[in-house]
Amino acid sequence: MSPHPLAVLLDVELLVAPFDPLTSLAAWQARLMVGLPSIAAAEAHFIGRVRPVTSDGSPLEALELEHYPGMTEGRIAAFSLALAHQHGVAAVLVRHRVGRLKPGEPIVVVAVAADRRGPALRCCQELLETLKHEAPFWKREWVNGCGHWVAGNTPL
Amino acid sequence: MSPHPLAVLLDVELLVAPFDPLTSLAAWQARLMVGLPSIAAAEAHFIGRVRPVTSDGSPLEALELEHYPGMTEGRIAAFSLALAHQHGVAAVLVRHRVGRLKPGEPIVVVAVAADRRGPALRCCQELLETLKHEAPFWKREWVNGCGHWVAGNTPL
Amino acid sequence: MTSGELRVRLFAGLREEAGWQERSLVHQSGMTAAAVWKLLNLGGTAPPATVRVAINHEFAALDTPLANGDEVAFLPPISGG
Amino acid sequence: MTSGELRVRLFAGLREEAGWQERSLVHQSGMTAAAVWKLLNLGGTAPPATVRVAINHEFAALDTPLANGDEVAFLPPISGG
Repeated sequence: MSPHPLAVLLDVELLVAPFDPLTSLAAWQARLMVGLPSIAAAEAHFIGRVRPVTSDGSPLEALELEHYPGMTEGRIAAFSLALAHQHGVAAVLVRHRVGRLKPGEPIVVVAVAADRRGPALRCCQELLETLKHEAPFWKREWVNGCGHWVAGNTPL
Repeated sequence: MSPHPLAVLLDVELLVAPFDPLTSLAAWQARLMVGLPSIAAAEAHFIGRVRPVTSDGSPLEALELEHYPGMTEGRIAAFSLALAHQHGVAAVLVRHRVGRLKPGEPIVVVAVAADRRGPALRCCQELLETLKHEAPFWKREWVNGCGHWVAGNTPL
Repeated sequence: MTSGELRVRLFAGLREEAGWQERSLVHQSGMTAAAVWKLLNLGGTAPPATVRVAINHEFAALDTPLANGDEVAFLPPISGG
Repeated sequence: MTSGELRVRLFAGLREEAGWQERSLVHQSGMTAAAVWKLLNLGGTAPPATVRVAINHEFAALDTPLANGDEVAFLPPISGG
Protein backbone atom coordinates (compact mmCIF):
# COMPACT_ATOMS: atom_id res chain seq x y z
CA MET A 1 0.00 0.00 0.00
CA SER A 2 1.30 3.45 -0.87
CA PRO A 3 1.88 5.76 2.12
CA HIS A 4 -0.45 8.23 0.41
CA PRO A 5 -3.29 6.12 -0.98
CA LEU A 6 -5.38 7.97 -3.51
CA ALA A 7 -8.62 6.57 -2.18
CA VAL A 8 -9.68 6.66 1.45
CA LEU A 9 -12.46 4.42 2.75
CA LEU A 10 -14.49 6.91 4.74
CA ASP A 11 -17.36 5.74 6.89
CA VAL A 12 -19.23 8.27 9.04
CA GLU A 13 -22.59 7.76 10.70
CA LEU A 14 -24.63 9.36 13.49
CA LEU A 15 -26.66 6.89 15.52
CA VAL A 16 -29.93 7.58 17.32
CA ALA A 17 -29.98 4.32 19.32
CA PRO A 18 -27.50 2.56 21.65
CA PHE A 19 -24.80 0.63 19.79
CA ASP A 20 -21.98 -1.80 20.54
CA PRO A 21 -18.60 -0.35 19.48
CA LEU A 22 -16.99 -3.75 18.90
CA THR A 23 -19.85 -4.77 16.60
CA SER A 24 -19.30 -1.55 14.60
CA LEU A 25 -15.57 -2.32 14.47
CA ALA A 26 -16.16 -5.92 13.33
CA ALA A 27 -18.42 -4.77 10.48
CA TRP A 28 -15.86 -2.13 9.51
CA GLN A 29 -13.00 -4.67 9.48
CA ALA A 30 -15.10 -6.90 7.22
CA ARG A 31 -15.65 -3.99 4.82
CA LEU A 32 -11.89 -3.22 4.82
CA MET A 33 -11.13 -6.81 3.79
CA VAL A 34 -13.18 -6.20 0.65
CA GLY A 35 -12.51 -2.50 0.07
CA LEU A 36 -8.77 -2.08 0.66
CA PRO A 37 -6.25 -3.05 -2.04
CA SER A 38 -3.98 -4.57 0.62
CA ILE A 39 -4.16 -5.48 4.29
CA ALA A 40 -3.81 -2.53 6.68
CA ALA A 41 -1.11 -3.62 9.12
CA ALA A 42 -2.04 -1.04 11.76
CA GLU A 43 -5.39 -0.17 13.32
CA ALA A 44 -6.01 2.42 16.04
CA HIS A 45 -9.38 2.70 17.82
CA PHE A 46 -10.92 4.98 20.39
CA ILE A 47 -14.15 4.41 22.29
CA GLY A 48 -15.76 7.11 24.43
CA ARG A 49 -18.55 6.44 26.95
CA VAL A 50 -20.86 8.59 29.08
CA ARG A 51 -19.36 9.30 32.51
CA PRO A 52 -21.62 8.47 35.47
CA VAL A 53 -21.14 11.95 36.93
CA THR A 54 -21.66 15.48 35.59
CA SER A 55 -18.85 17.96 35.01
CA ASP A 56 -19.39 19.27 38.58
CA GLY A 57 -19.52 15.81 40.14
CA SER A 58 -23.27 15.14 40.58
CA PRO A 59 -24.65 11.71 39.64
CA LEU A 60 -25.79 11.93 36.03
CA GLU A 61 -29.27 10.80 35.03
CA ALA A 62 -28.80 11.12 31.28
CA LEU A 63 -26.75 12.95 28.70
CA GLU A 64 -28.55 14.57 25.78
CA LEU A 65 -26.64 15.16 22.57
CA GLU A 66 -28.07 17.68 20.11
CA HIS A 67 -26.62 18.05 16.61
CA TYR A 68 -27.22 20.00 13.40
CA PRO A 69 -28.62 17.44 10.96
CA GLY A 70 -26.69 17.60 7.70
CA MET A 71 -24.00 19.97 8.89
CA THR A 72 -22.70 17.68 11.66
CA GLU A 73 -22.27 14.68 9.33
CA GLY A 74 -20.88 16.95 6.61
CA ARG A 75 -18.25 18.52 8.86
CA ILE A 76 -17.15 15.14 10.24
CA ALA A 77 -16.83 13.68 6.75
CA ALA A 78 -14.89 16.72 5.53
CA PHE A 79 -12.27 16.84 8.30
CA SER A 80 -11.99 13.04 8.45
CA LEU A 81 -11.09 12.96 4.77
CA ALA A 82 -8.66 15.87 5.15
CA LEU A 83 -6.92 14.19 8.11
CA ALA A 84 -6.86 10.83 6.32
CA HIS A 85 -5.05 12.41 3.35
CA GLN A 86 -2.76 14.42 5.61
CA HIS A 87 -1.65 11.31 7.53
CA GLY A 88 -1.72 8.98 4.52
CA VAL A 89 -4.10 6.46 6.08
CA ALA A 90 -6.29 3.98 4.22
CA ALA A 91 -9.60 4.06 6.08
CA VAL A 92 -11.50 5.99 8.76
CA LEU A 93 -14.57 4.98 10.75
CA VAL A 94 -16.62 7.39 12.88
CA ARG A 95 -19.77 6.43 14.80
CA HIS A 96 -21.28 9.10 17.06
CA ARG A 97 -24.46 8.94 19.11
CA VAL A 98 -27.08 11.66 19.22
CA GLY A 99 -30.18 11.88 21.43
CA ARG A 100 -30.54 10.81 25.03
CA LEU A 101 -27.77 8.57 26.47
CA LYS A 102 -27.56 6.80 29.80
CA PRO A 103 -24.37 6.67 31.93
CA GLY A 104 -21.92 4.13 30.57
CA GLU A 105 -23.39 4.10 27.06
CA PRO A 106 -20.93 4.50 24.19
CA ILE A 107 -20.93 8.00 22.66
CA VAL A 108 -18.23 7.75 20.03
CA VAL A 109 -16.05 5.29 18.17
CA VAL A 110 -13.17 6.42 15.98
CA ALA A 111 -11.06 3.90 14.08
CA VAL A 112 -8.21 4.38 11.61
CA ALA A 113 -6.53 1.76 9.42
CA ALA A 114 -3.10 2.43 7.92
CA ASP A 115 0.04 0.69 6.80
CA ARG A 116 2.04 1.86 9.84
CA ARG A 117 1.35 2.44 13.52
CA GLY A 118 2.49 6.09 13.54
CA PRO A 119 -0.04 7.43 11.02
CA ALA A 120 -2.84 5.23 12.45
CA LEU A 121 -2.29 6.45 16.03
CA ARG A 122 -1.69 10.10 15.15
CA CYS A 123 -4.67 10.31 12.79
CA CYS A 124 -6.97 8.67 15.39
CA GLN A 125 -5.88 11.12 18.07
CA GLU A 126 -6.15 14.19 15.86
CA LEU A 127 -9.53 13.11 14.51
CA LEU A 128 -10.83 12.75 18.04
CA GLU A 129 -9.68 16.27 18.99
CA THR A 130 -11.18 17.72 15.82
CA LEU A 131 -14.43 15.91 16.52
CA LYS A 132 -14.53 17.53 19.96
CA HIS A 133 -13.95 21.04 18.65
CA GLU A 134 -15.24 21.22 15.08
CA ALA A 135 -18.27 18.94 14.90
CA PRO A 136 -21.51 20.69 15.90
CA PHE A 137 -22.68 18.72 18.95
CA TRP A 138 -24.16 20.17 22.11
CA LYS A 139 -24.34 18.27 25.38
CA ARG A 140 -27.01 18.68 28.01
CA GLU A 141 -26.55 16.96 31.37
CA TRP A 142 -29.73 15.83 33.10
CA VAL A 143 -29.75 15.64 36.92
CA ASN A 144 -32.96 15.13 38.91
CA GLY A 145 -35.11 16.03 35.94
CA CYS A 146 -33.24 19.28 35.21
CA GLY A 147 -31.12 19.79 32.09
CA HIS A 148 -28.01 21.99 31.88
CA TRP A 149 -26.15 22.74 28.68
CA VAL A 150 -22.44 21.98 28.99
CA ALA A 151 -20.38 25.04 28.15
CA GLY A 152 -17.22 23.44 26.73
CA ASN A 153 -15.38 20.20 26.16
CA THR A 154 -14.11 17.68 28.66
CA PRO A 155 -10.40 18.23 29.37
CA LEU A 156 -7.88 16.02 27.63
CA MET B 1 -12.53 7.20 39.39
CA SER B 2 -9.39 8.85 40.70
CA PRO B 3 -6.92 10.04 38.04
CA HIS B 4 -4.29 7.88 39.78
CA PRO B 5 -6.07 4.67 40.73
CA LEU B 6 -4.15 2.58 43.23
CA ALA B 7 -4.98 -0.66 41.48
CA VAL B 8 -4.42 -1.32 37.79
CA LEU B 9 -6.11 -4.21 36.02
CA LEU B 10 -3.18 -5.68 34.12
CA ASP B 11 -3.73 -8.43 31.61
CA VAL B 12 -0.78 -9.72 29.56
CA GLU B 13 -0.64 -12.92 27.57
CA LEU B 14 1.47 -14.42 24.78
CA LEU B 15 -0.49 -16.52 22.33
CA VAL B 16 0.81 -19.47 20.30
CA ALA B 17 -2.22 -19.74 18.00
CA PRO B 18 -4.07 -17.29 15.73
CA PHE B 19 -6.54 -15.06 17.61
CA ASP B 20 -9.26 -12.54 16.89
CA PRO B 21 -8.42 -9.13 18.39
CA LEU B 22 -12.06 -8.05 18.75
CA THR B 23 -12.86 -11.25 20.67
CA SER B 24 -9.96 -10.49 23.03
CA LEU B 25 -11.24 -6.93 23.43
CA ALA B 26 -14.81 -8.09 24.11
CA ALA B 27 -13.62 -10.49 26.86
CA TRP B 28 -11.46 -7.72 28.32
CA GLN B 29 -14.39 -5.23 28.36
CA ALA B 30 -16.49 -7.83 30.17
CA ARG B 31 -13.76 -8.24 32.80
CA LEU B 32 -13.54 -4.43 33.22
CA MET B 33 -17.27 -4.26 33.93
CA VAL B 34 -16.67 -6.53 36.92
CA GLY B 35 -13.18 -5.45 37.95
CA LEU B 36 -13.24 -1.66 37.76
CA PRO B 37 -14.79 0.42 40.55
CA SER B 38 -16.36 2.75 37.98
CA ILE B 39 -16.89 2.83 34.22
CA ALA B 40 -13.82 3.81 32.20
CA ALA B 41 -15.05 6.60 29.92
CA ALA B 42 -12.13 6.30 27.48
CA GLU B 43 -10.66 3.28 25.71
CA ALA B 44 -7.77 3.29 23.24
CA HIS B 45 -6.86 0.19 21.20
CA PHE B 46 -4.16 -0.75 18.76
CA ILE B 47 -4.09 -3.82 16.51
CA GLY B 48 -1.00 -4.82 14.52
CA ARG B 49 -1.03 -7.37 11.70
CA VAL B 50 1.60 -9.16 9.62
CA ARG B 51 2.42 -7.22 6.44
CA PRO B 52 2.17 -9.23 3.22
CA VAL B 53 5.68 -8.14 2.18
CA THR B 54 9.08 -8.32 3.82
CA SER B 55 11.08 -5.29 4.93
CA ASP B 56 12.79 -5.28 1.49
CA GLY B 57 9.54 -5.70 -0.43
CA SER B 58 9.44 -9.43 -1.29
CA PRO B 59 6.17 -11.34 -0.87
CA LEU B 60 6.21 -12.82 2.63
CA GLU B 61 5.49 -16.51 3.17
CA ALA B 62 5.41 -16.40 6.96
CA LEU B 63 6.70 -14.41 9.91
CA GLU B 64 8.28 -16.29 12.79
CA LEU B 65 8.31 -14.67 16.22
CA GLU B 66 10.76 -16.02 18.78
CA HIS B 67 10.62 -14.91 22.42
CA TYR B 68 12.33 -15.58 25.74
CA PRO B 69 9.77 -17.54 27.77
CA GLY B 70 9.38 -15.98 31.18
CA MET B 71 11.43 -12.88 30.49
CA THR B 72 9.24 -11.62 27.65
CA GLU B 73 6.00 -11.85 29.69
CA GLY B 74 7.81 -10.44 32.74
CA ARG B 75 9.20 -7.42 30.90
CA ILE B 76 5.83 -6.64 29.30
CA ALA B 77 4.01 -6.88 32.65
CA ALA B 78 6.63 -4.69 34.33
CA PHE B 79 6.63 -1.81 31.86
CA SER B 80 2.84 -2.02 31.33
CA LEU B 81 2.31 -1.53 35.05
CA ALA B 82 4.87 1.29 35.21
CA LEU B 83 3.23 3.09 32.25
CA ALA B 84 -0.25 2.53 33.70
CA HIS B 85 0.77 4.22 36.95
CA GLN B 86 2.64 6.96 35.14
CA HIS B 87 -0.40 7.85 33.02
CA GLY B 88 -2.97 7.14 35.74
CA VAL B 89 -4.98 4.65 33.70
CA ALA B 90 -7.29 1.96 35.09
CA ALA B 91 -6.56 -1.09 32.94
CA VAL B 92 -4.16 -2.42 30.32
CA LEU B 93 -4.52 -5.36 27.96
CA VAL B 94 -1.68 -6.85 25.91
CA ARG B 95 -2.00 -9.86 23.62
CA HIS B 96 1.05 -10.78 21.53
CA ARG B 97 1.54 -13.70 19.18
CA VAL B 98 4.60 -15.91 19.11
CA GLY B 99 5.45 -18.71 16.69
CA ARG B 100 4.79 -18.82 12.96
CA LEU B 101 2.34 -16.24 11.57
CA LYS B 102 0.84 -15.90 8.10
CA PRO B 103 0.48 -12.56 6.28
CA GLY B 104 -2.52 -10.64 7.58
CA GLU B 105 -2.65 -12.47 10.91
CA PRO B 106 -2.87 -10.28 14.03
CA ILE B 107 0.45 -9.99 15.92
CA VAL B 108 -0.44 -7.64 18.72
CA VAL B 109 -3.34 -6.00 20.51
CA VAL B 110 -2.83 -3.26 23.07
CA ALA B 111 -5.78 -1.69 24.88
CA VAL B 112 -5.94 0.91 27.62
CA ALA B 113 -8.96 2.01 29.67
CA ALA B 114 -8.91 5.31 31.55
CA ASP B 115 -11.19 8.05 32.77
CA ARG B 116 -10.02 10.50 30.08
CA ARG B 117 -9.02 10.30 26.45
CA GLY B 118 -5.57 11.89 26.90
CA PRO B 119 -4.14 9.29 29.31
CA ALA B 120 -5.77 6.41 27.39
CA LEU B 121 -4.33 7.49 24.03
CA ARG B 122 -0.89 8.46 25.33
CA CYS B 123 -0.48 5.30 27.41
CA CYS B 124 -1.54 3.10 24.48
CA GLN B 125 0.97 4.79 22.16
CA GLU B 126 3.84 4.67 24.64
CA LEU B 127 3.12 1.06 25.56
CA LEU B 128 3.28 0.11 21.91
CA GLU B 129 6.66 1.79 21.44
CA THR B 130 8.02 0.19 24.61
CA LEU B 131 6.76 -3.19 23.41
CA LYS B 132 8.70 -2.69 20.18
CA HIS B 133 11.94 -1.80 21.89
CA GLU B 134 11.98 -3.43 25.33
CA ALA B 135 10.14 -6.75 24.98
CA PRO B 136 12.42 -9.60 23.85
CA PHE B 137 10.92 -10.69 20.52
CA TRP B 138 12.85 -11.62 17.40
CA LYS B 139 11.30 -11.69 13.97
CA ARG B 140 12.32 -14.00 11.15
CA GLU B 141 10.86 -13.42 7.70
CA TRP B 142 10.34 -16.51 5.56
CA VAL B 143 10.52 -16.15 1.76
CA ASN B 144 10.64 -19.16 -0.56
CA GLY B 145 11.57 -21.48 2.27
CA CYS B 146 14.44 -19.27 3.51
CA GLY B 147 14.34 -17.47 6.84
CA HIS B 148 16.06 -14.13 7.56
CA TRP B 149 16.26 -12.54 11.00
CA VAL B 150 15.00 -8.96 10.94
CA ALA B 151 17.66 -6.61 12.30
CA GLY B 152 15.51 -3.90 13.86
CA ASN B 153 12.01 -2.53 14.24
CA THR B 154 9.60 -1.34 11.60
CA PRO B 155 9.65 2.45 11.31
CA LEU B 156 6.93 4.46 13.02
CA MET C 1 -36.10 26.78 -0.77
CA THR C 2 -37.85 29.84 -2.18
CA SER C 3 -35.61 32.42 -3.77
CA GLY C 4 -35.63 35.74 -1.93
CA GLU C 5 -35.82 34.04 1.43
CA LEU C 6 -33.35 33.19 4.22
CA ARG C 7 -33.79 30.39 6.68
CA VAL C 8 -32.45 30.97 10.21
CA ARG C 9 -31.71 28.18 12.69
CA LEU C 10 -30.81 28.17 16.37
CA PHE C 11 -29.41 25.32 18.47
CA ALA C 12 -29.17 24.18 22.08
CA GLY C 13 -29.08 27.04 24.62
CA LEU C 14 -29.60 29.73 21.96
CA ARG C 15 -32.75 27.98 20.74
CA GLU C 16 -34.16 27.76 24.23
CA GLU C 17 -33.40 31.38 25.10
CA ALA C 18 -35.07 32.57 21.90
CA GLY C 19 -37.98 30.14 22.20
CA TRP C 20 -37.83 29.06 18.54
CA GLN C 21 -35.61 26.86 16.39
CA GLU C 22 -36.24 27.90 12.84
CA ARG C 23 -37.51 31.00 11.06
CA SER C 24 -37.75 32.38 7.56
CA LEU C 25 -36.84 35.93 6.64
CA VAL C 26 -37.12 38.01 3.49
CA HIS C 27 -33.61 38.38 2.14
CA GLN C 28 -32.45 41.89 1.47
CA SER C 29 -29.37 42.64 -0.58
CA GLY C 30 -26.21 43.00 1.50
CA MET C 31 -27.67 41.22 4.51
CA THR C 32 -25.17 39.45 6.79
CA ALA C 33 -25.49 36.99 9.69
CA ALA C 34 -24.75 39.92 12.04
CA ALA C 35 -27.70 41.84 10.57
CA VAL C 36 -29.97 38.80 10.93
CA TRP C 37 -28.99 38.49 14.62
CA LYS C 38 -30.01 42.12 15.29
CA LEU C 39 -33.16 41.97 13.18
CA LEU C 40 -34.42 38.92 15.11
CA ASN C 41 -33.58 40.49 18.49
CA LEU C 42 -31.41 37.58 19.53
CA GLY C 43 -29.68 39.63 22.22
CA GLY C 44 -27.50 42.74 22.24
CA THR C 45 -26.25 44.24 19.01
CA ALA C 46 -24.16 41.21 17.98
CA PRO C 47 -23.76 37.54 18.95
CA PRO C 48 -21.40 36.79 21.88
CA ALA C 49 -17.84 35.98 20.76
CA THR C 50 -18.41 32.30 21.63
CA VAL C 51 -21.27 31.94 19.13
CA ARG C 52 -20.22 30.64 15.71
CA VAL C 53 -22.06 31.19 12.45
CA ALA C 54 -22.74 28.60 9.76
CA ILE C 55 -23.99 29.38 6.28
CA ASN C 56 -25.34 26.40 4.35
CA HIS C 57 -23.67 23.96 6.78
CA GLU C 58 -20.22 25.60 6.59
CA PHE C 59 -18.64 27.75 9.28
CA ALA C 60 -18.61 31.38 8.09
CA ALA C 61 -17.75 34.87 9.27
CA LEU C 62 -20.41 37.12 10.80
CA ASP C 63 -20.02 39.66 8.01
CA THR C 64 -20.26 37.25 5.07
CA PRO C 65 -22.94 38.59 2.67
CA LEU C 66 -25.87 36.21 2.43
CA ALA C 67 -27.50 35.02 -0.78
CA ASN C 68 -31.11 34.17 -1.61
CA GLY C 69 -32.03 30.79 -0.19
CA ASP C 70 -29.15 30.65 2.29
CA GLU C 71 -29.55 28.81 5.57
CA VAL C 72 -27.83 30.74 8.35
CA ALA C 73 -27.35 29.14 11.76
CA PHE C 74 -26.11 30.46 15.11
CA LEU C 75 -24.14 27.81 17.03
CA PRO C 76 -23.41 28.03 20.75
CA PRO C 77 -20.03 26.63 21.91
CA ILE C 78 -19.56 23.05 20.70
CA SER C 79 -19.31 20.37 23.40
CA GLY C 80 -19.04 17.17 21.41
CA GLY C 81 -17.55 13.72 21.68
CA MET D 1 18.98 -24.92 39.63
CA THR D 2 22.11 -26.43 41.20
CA SER D 3 24.19 -24.06 43.27
CA GLY D 4 27.65 -23.44 41.79
CA GLU D 5 26.29 -23.51 38.24
CA LEU D 6 25.36 -20.90 35.63
CA ARG D 7 22.87 -21.42 32.86
CA VAL D 8 23.58 -19.65 29.56
CA ARG D 9 20.94 -19.02 26.87
CA LEU D 10 21.15 -17.73 23.32
CA PHE D 11 18.35 -16.50 21.08
CA ALA D 12 17.49 -16.03 17.40
CA GLY D 13 20.53 -15.30 15.20
CA LEU D 14 23.02 -15.75 18.06
CA ARG D 15 21.62 -19.18 18.81
CA GLU D 16 21.93 -20.25 15.18
CA GLU D 17 25.47 -18.93 14.77
CA ALA D 18 26.58 -20.78 17.90
CA GLY D 19 24.64 -23.94 17.07
CA TRP D 20 23.22 -24.34 20.60
CA GLN D 21 20.56 -22.64 22.68
CA GLU D 22 21.35 -23.51 26.27
CA ARG D 23 24.42 -24.56 28.24
CA SER D 24 25.47 -25.00 31.84
CA LEU D 25 28.79 -23.72 33.20
CA VAL D 26 30.58 -24.07 36.50
CA HIS D 27 30.35 -20.71 38.20
CA GLN D 28 33.60 -19.17 39.36
CA SER D 29 33.69 -16.28 41.76
CA GLY D 30 33.81 -12.86 40.03
CA MET D 31 32.52 -14.22 36.73
CA THR D 32 30.62 -11.73 34.50
CA ALA D 33 28.51 -12.07 31.36
CA ALA D 34 31.50 -10.70 29.42
CA ALA D 35 33.68 -13.52 30.78
CA VAL D 36 31.03 -16.10 29.87
CA TRP D 37 30.94 -14.77 26.30
CA LYS D 38 34.71 -15.25 25.93
CA LEU D 39 34.80 -18.60 27.69
CA LEU D 40 32.15 -20.03 25.35
CA ASN D 41 33.89 -18.62 22.26
CA LEU D 42 30.80 -16.76 21.12
CA GLY D 43 32.83 -14.51 18.81
CA GLY D 44 35.60 -11.98 19.34
CA THR D 45 36.62 -10.85 22.79
CA ALA D 46 33.24 -9.31 23.69
CA PRO D 47 29.64 -9.30 22.39
CA PRO D 48 28.85 -6.75 19.65
CA ALA D 49 27.43 -3.47 21.00
CA THR D 50 23.98 -4.43 19.69
CA VAL D 51 23.78 -7.54 21.86
CA ARG D 52 22.03 -7.06 25.22
CA VAL D 53 22.55 -9.13 28.33
CA ALA D 54 19.84 -10.43 30.65
CA ILE D 55 20.49 -11.94 34.07
CA ASN D 56 17.55 -13.87 35.55
CA HIS D 57 15.14 -12.28 33.03
CA GLU D 58 16.23 -8.67 33.72
CA PHE D 59 18.38 -6.55 31.43
CA ALA D 60 21.83 -6.18 32.98
CA ALA D 61 25.27 -4.75 32.25
CA LEU D 62 28.03 -6.92 30.72
CA ASP D 63 30.22 -6.50 33.80
CA THR D 64 27.62 -7.37 36.44
CA PRO D 65 29.10 -10.09 38.70
CA LEU D 66 27.13 -13.32 38.39
CA ALA D 67 25.91 -15.44 41.32
CA ASN D 68 25.51 -19.18 41.71
CA GLY D 69 22.43 -20.39 39.87
CA ASP D 70 22.09 -17.29 37.65
CA GLU D 71 20.63 -17.58 34.17
CA VAL D 72 22.54 -15.33 31.80
CA ALA D 73 21.20 -14.70 28.29
CA PHE D 74 22.62 -12.95 25.23
CA LEU D 75 19.93 -11.15 23.26
CA PRO D 76 20.38 -10.00 19.67
CA PRO D 77 18.62 -6.72 18.69
CA ILE D 78 14.93 -6.87 19.54
CA SER D 79 12.49 -6.68 16.63
CA GLY D 80 9.11 -7.03 18.29
CA GLY D 81 5.50 -6.02 17.75
